[in-house]
Amino acid sequence: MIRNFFEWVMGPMGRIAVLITALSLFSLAAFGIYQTQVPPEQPIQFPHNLHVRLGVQCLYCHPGALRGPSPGLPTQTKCWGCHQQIAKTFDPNFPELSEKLVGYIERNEPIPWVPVSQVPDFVHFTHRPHIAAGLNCENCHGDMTQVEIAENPQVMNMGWCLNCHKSRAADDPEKFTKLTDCGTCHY
Amino acid sequence: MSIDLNLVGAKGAIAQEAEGKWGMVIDQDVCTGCQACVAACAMENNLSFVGEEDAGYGRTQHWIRIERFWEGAYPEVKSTPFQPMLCQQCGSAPCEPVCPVFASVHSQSQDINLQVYNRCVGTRYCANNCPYQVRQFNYRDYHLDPIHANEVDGQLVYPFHNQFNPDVTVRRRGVMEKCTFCIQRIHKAEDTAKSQGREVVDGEMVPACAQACPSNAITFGRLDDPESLVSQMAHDERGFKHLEELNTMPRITYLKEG
Amino acid sequence: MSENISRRDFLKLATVGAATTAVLTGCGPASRYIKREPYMQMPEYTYNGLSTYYATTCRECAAGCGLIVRTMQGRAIKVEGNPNNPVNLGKTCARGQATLHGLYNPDRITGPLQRTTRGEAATEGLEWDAALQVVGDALNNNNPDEVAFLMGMAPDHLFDLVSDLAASIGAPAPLRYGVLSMFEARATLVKAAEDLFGQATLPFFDIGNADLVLSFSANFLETWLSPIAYTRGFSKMRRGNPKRRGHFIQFESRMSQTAAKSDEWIPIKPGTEGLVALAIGRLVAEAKGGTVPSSFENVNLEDIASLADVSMETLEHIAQLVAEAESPIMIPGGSALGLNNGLQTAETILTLNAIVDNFGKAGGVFFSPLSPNEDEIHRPASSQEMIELIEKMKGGGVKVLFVHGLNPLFELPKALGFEDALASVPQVISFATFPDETALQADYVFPDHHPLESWGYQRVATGAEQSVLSGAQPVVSPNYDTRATADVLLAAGQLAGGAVAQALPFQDEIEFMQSKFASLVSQVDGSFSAPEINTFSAYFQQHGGWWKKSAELAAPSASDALGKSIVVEQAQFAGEGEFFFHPFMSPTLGEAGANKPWLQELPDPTTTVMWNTWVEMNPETAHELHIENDDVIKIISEAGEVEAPVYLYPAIRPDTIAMPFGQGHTAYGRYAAGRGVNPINLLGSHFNEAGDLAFAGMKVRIEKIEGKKQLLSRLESRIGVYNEGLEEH
Amino acid sequence: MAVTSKYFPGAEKGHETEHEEHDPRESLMYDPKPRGEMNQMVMESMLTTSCKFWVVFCMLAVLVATCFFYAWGYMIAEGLGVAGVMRPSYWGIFLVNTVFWIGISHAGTFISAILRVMKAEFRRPFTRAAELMTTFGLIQAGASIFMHLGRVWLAYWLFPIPNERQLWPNFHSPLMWDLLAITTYVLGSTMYLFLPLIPDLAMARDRSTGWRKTFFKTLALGFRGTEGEWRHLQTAMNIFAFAIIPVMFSVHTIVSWDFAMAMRPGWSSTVFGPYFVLGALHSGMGAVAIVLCLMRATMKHMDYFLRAEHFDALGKLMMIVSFAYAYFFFNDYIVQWYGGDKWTDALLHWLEEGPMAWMFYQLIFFNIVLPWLTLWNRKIRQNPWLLALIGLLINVGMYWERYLIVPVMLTINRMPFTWKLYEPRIEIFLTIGTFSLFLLFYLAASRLIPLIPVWEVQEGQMTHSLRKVGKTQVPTISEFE
Repeated sequence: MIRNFFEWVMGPMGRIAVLITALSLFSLAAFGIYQTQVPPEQPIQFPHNLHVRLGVQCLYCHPGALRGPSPGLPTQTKCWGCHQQIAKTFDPNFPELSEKLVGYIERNEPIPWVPVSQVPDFVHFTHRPHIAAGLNCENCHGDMTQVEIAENPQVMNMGWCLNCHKSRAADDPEKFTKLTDCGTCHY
Repeated sequence: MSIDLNLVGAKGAIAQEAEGKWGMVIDQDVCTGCQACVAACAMENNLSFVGEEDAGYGRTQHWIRIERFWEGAYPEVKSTPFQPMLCQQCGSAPCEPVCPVFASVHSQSQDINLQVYNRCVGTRYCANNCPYQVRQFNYRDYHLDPIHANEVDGQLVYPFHNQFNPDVTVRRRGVMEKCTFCIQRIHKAEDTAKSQGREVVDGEMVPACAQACPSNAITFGRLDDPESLVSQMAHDERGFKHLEELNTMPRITYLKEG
Repeated sequence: MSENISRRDFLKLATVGAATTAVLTGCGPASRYIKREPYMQMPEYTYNGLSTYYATTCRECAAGCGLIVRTMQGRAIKVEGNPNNPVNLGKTCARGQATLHGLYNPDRITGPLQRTTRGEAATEGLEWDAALQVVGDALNNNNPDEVAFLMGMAPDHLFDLVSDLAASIGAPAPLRYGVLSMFEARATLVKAAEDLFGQATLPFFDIGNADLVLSFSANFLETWLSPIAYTRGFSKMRRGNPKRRGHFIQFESRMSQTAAKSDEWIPIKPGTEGLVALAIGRLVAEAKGGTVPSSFENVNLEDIASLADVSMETLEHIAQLVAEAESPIMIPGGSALGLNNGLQTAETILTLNAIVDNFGKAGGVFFSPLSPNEDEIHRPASSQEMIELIEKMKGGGVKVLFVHGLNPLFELPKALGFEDALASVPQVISFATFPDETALQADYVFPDHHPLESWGYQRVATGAEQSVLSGAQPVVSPNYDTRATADVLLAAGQLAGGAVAQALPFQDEIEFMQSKFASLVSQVDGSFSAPEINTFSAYFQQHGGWWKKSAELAAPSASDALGKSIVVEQAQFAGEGEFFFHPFMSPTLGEAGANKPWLQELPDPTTTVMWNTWVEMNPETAHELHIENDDVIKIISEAGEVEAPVYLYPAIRPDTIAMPFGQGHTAYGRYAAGRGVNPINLLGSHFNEAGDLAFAGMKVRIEKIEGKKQLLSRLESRIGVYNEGLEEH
Repeated sequence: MAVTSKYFPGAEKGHETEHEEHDPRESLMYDPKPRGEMNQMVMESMLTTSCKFWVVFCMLAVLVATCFFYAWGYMIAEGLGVAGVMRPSYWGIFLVNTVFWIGISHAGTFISAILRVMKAEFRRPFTRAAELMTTFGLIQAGASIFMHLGRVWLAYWLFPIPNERQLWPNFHSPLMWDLLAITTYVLGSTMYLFLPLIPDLAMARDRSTGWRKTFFKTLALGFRGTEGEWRHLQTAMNIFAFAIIPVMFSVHTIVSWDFAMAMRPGWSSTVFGPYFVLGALHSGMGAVAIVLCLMRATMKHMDYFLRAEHFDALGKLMMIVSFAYAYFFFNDYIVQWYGGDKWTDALLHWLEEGPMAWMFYQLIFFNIVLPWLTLWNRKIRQNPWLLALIGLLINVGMYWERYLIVPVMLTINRMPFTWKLYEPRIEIFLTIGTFSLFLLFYLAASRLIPLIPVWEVQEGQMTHSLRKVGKTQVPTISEFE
């Protein structure tokens, strides 16, 4: 019986079947991993690259990063601060502005931004020390001059955190214990 | 990397330093057993309340409980001084070596016992091995019980969730939890001090229980700093430590009555 | 086989794969994104993950402790004590900590309601404009004499507003009442001070500097007057002075939490506190060798000893201690005064202080200072005064009743007949935040904000050495469609027009409050002063109140006290039965904590019982009656009967049973309703000379209900705690 | 008959002679049958199923579906709140079951390995039944361990798998050792079960048709009984027989360390290792007795293979084990009592006078008094039903012993304020579930593989013969083993 099976596998049909099975399993896993990484749908297709090119600093819209744990997401008033003076805002050729943004302003509704770079709630991440340690936004969030809609340049998981922590504290054992201590992020 | 973590575990098992970093002194002579610390801890650390039945069955989630015993019979009956019992943050903690997944580990930088919720698989071995019985287990998702929710247009809304402290993880079912010496406050204090380029000063950081205690029975601070109030009080002649004979090196000193 | 797999199946499998990968990656990338709803025009500081702290006042009880509330993204996260407020100096009690469970309680009333039939849960909502109209009409269309205001214990801005309002329309002044004031017999204390020193005020007991404290059933570590302040004092008495450790003796028929901290607990017979004080007074006076005051002279010590069920040796030993002590102090407490001879007891004990001559000395007795913008003490109404109102209501003398911050149906004994009286009031308007029993009987419910959502100030009646005005401000924007009662009344007043509109020409309660600050703005002896009113009120909110820099404790005169002659007669006990009934205020729940789940789950300090009511009974007595732990018994008094499970309490007189007050709600939300019983319904309507209810003057009998058990949830072990090892499990 | 002909030329003749002259001893070894017939008997015992069998089978299946799978799923969804664990008894019946089932599993290895190494002849007919017990028991033990996890869906974190968190399990933790030891034991004993099975599978293959033939064909791995195959098989079996013995002793010692390494009064005892091993054997022997009795009663032809002599031998073993067990039992308690630690005193009081005292005394009676009273008697030993009953009671006693050690001893700790007695809730159903799963496995096995290692029996009968010396016949064992 086993022998028959092996003969069948060795035969052409068998090979095809094995190939298809392997491929489908592989694509399944790949698709699964991809599923966890797709960037979410944003209320406004906000072009980061354009704003950065115009010279807007990251910290202008995300000021919290300098002082506290979370950098914050801009409210519509912040957008309006500039955009009400920009003719383009009211140009119907740019529906993202003339319809969506203006709409939010007129309805006086908050813009339901969807944060892209997220850590699970059992990880207590604070921006301040990372900025203080001389990191720049793009080190983790990628180069915003290249992307329209913000998305994660890499998988933000514990291994990724630890690699950086370890490499930066390699020479200082005290710092190393602090940066690799479970209690530094998990409590 | 595994080697590092093994070292951490081993450090917990055979603690070199008997001194410790953070410590606490509880004066039983002035503790009035008013439960303010218990409530404060619950509010600070997102403890979930478990309801009458489970509470009576020994499933309360109190990270700190106040014990009292009875001696003698009426009229010479006496209640022993109220005794707040919380995680003693042992220097050589029995809970640490037994955890198979390093969920209960010794923090090298803070020198306290950590419980890493997201690593915990719930063997509850640590709780069995804790001589102080101060580790609590999440038997259910108490905070997600629909009886605490209101139905607003078809959706369950939990008003109490507004109050959750974002600095403390909300534990799900199946994980162990315990007093952390309010490590989130320690981090905040250290971060502030660092941003101002100084050390944390004595009394700058107090855990929720000590902060609330109306009779100032709880003192918290650095044991490795001989100047600090707590390390001076820890050498009071009334001072004793619970189950010291087990060589757990508890970081909490109790001052007995009288 | 996988050759002919349909696309749909493939996608199904794929999602499964996705799910599994998400699970398998453990604490890997967050695979679920959260949609965040920022506030309108949210100020930047609220969304960078930093918290904002607001100073306000705790309104869980009337002590007026200062709070600092940590908020984050517009949510209140944690309550902490205000370190600057002289009342609590940064400390809080359990009830204060649990305030947030009131703010975010799922049972809050979410908007103005109208009820067609009283007592039924069914209501219909109405707009606030209509609500204002209702209140305006109620003020307008009724004969002012037939309008009644019933308010909570706290002397706050709303009380001032309502007083002005009532005065302006010529209605009777609002009544403030709280079951707490009944349990601590405030009226009696004030009356005693008036009789002895000719000044109606609350005495302030400086136990912090005393080295010997004799407390006659004063639960000053639990709920009495200003628990945080007195706990601080206790701590100072015990450990404040490194050279000496203060000695603390408690006379009480049951070992309360306070008594549990005493060095000597002396379970004297209920009602004999005054006599014991007399005896001690005589012994002390003799020991000191001075002249024995007239009222103490001819006291028969043996009789008293036998009456009070305390040995002569004990009395002499205590007298010895008192005579030798540097600064002894004697405190009259609630259940000693809640008796028909309560006033005499209070006077005796205060006079005892005069004998040891500690008036105005450190560790002695003082007068509590008045609040900054207060002319005379406004003590809460005594039960007697409540009776008058109730009679008036019964007689149809009240056409509209406004209730705020009080739940009379729960806090007044049934025997006082408030329920019937309420039925005979045509229109009842409640401003309750929670659906309590009274709100359930009200025609209209116009919910006030939760204290943490509202403005205000509160006078501190006692507790601090200096005169304090605690300030409150909203720490979060209102969660629901509620409205500050002060605003409602002001707006309604404008609608009503006439005298009210002229008397209260304010836009909102802030303006009104500022009008009350006016006198303080430029005072220099305060914690701060300001050039003009707006700055002042800004500081006021920032500091969480205004208080004098220095202590303002007035000293009573000993001679007045000693001059007065006191006769203490036997206490009369109502009803027949073998047990003295000792109701007491639950230290953790307080009068209104039952709807806060975390307070419910806090173990009672002495019995560690959670979530329920119990009856404390001496184990010997219980053994004779064949009663065991958790047996449900029926307690019957002349006024009524309740059923509750027994807790064998080793530290209570065999002839006494005790029950905590705080549970037994029939409404008041999912956590309180139908939980435990309300012992206050056992109390009859008997009063002492000061008009306080003689709540400790009841005798009850008990019946065991065969075969009925109710397991009490205890934190303590049932095996290990009593050192009786393994008898019970 | 390829299997045996090679070894025993002219065996038919020998057997005839043996058959003709009556042998006084009721011994399987001296009562051979033609191999064909014997194999046929075994096959029939496998193939004949009454409707009773199917009734029992379905009942067990239903029990497994509800009490094991549904209950476990419910517990995973709800959290362990539906179980009875609480402070201070954080471990409940789950650990009791684990220890119990590992104990059961010991008898199998003991009988099939140690007795094989010792060349104890009476082992031959029931080595397989015992060995099956090892595998099936260990499955229940493993399931119980995973049941008691708070987050069982993360159980794979217990295994040393490389991960992006760069974390390894903690090798200081006795639970870790436990896991590794049990895994080793499962693999080892399963292989050791399979090896001696091969010749019988081959035999069955030659005697069956239809799907059974394919089934046996696949499992028999084409065993044809050539000399080389036999040699390899024998070597492999010897290696495993010797190798599995230390594993068996180590496993239960390590399980006992779960407790002995903990700082609990009553637990931290140095005698726990051997104590647990003996306890395991005690319950295991009992279980074997039950199984053999049931086989004999329910399956066809078993009264030929399983005879009074086997139960007699088993009974003796049980008694010896209970002697040893008694020694360690009292050792444990007396040493602890002598230690005079106040917490241990409290614990012993709790055991002797507490609400669970009845359990304590039943344990002493069932495990020590009962075997000593009864097993002296040859009549009792030889009566399968009585022996099974005694075995059952011993197992009850052993279950009580584990119950006392886990939840009841956990009640008493160094914080008297927290003492509280544990009450099982959903655990009861889960326990029923594991038991029915165990039985279900056995039923299935009884119909799928020959429970009697028929080739071993035949081998035994071949090697035993009665030689004529003068006028008498003396039993001899030929040198070939």
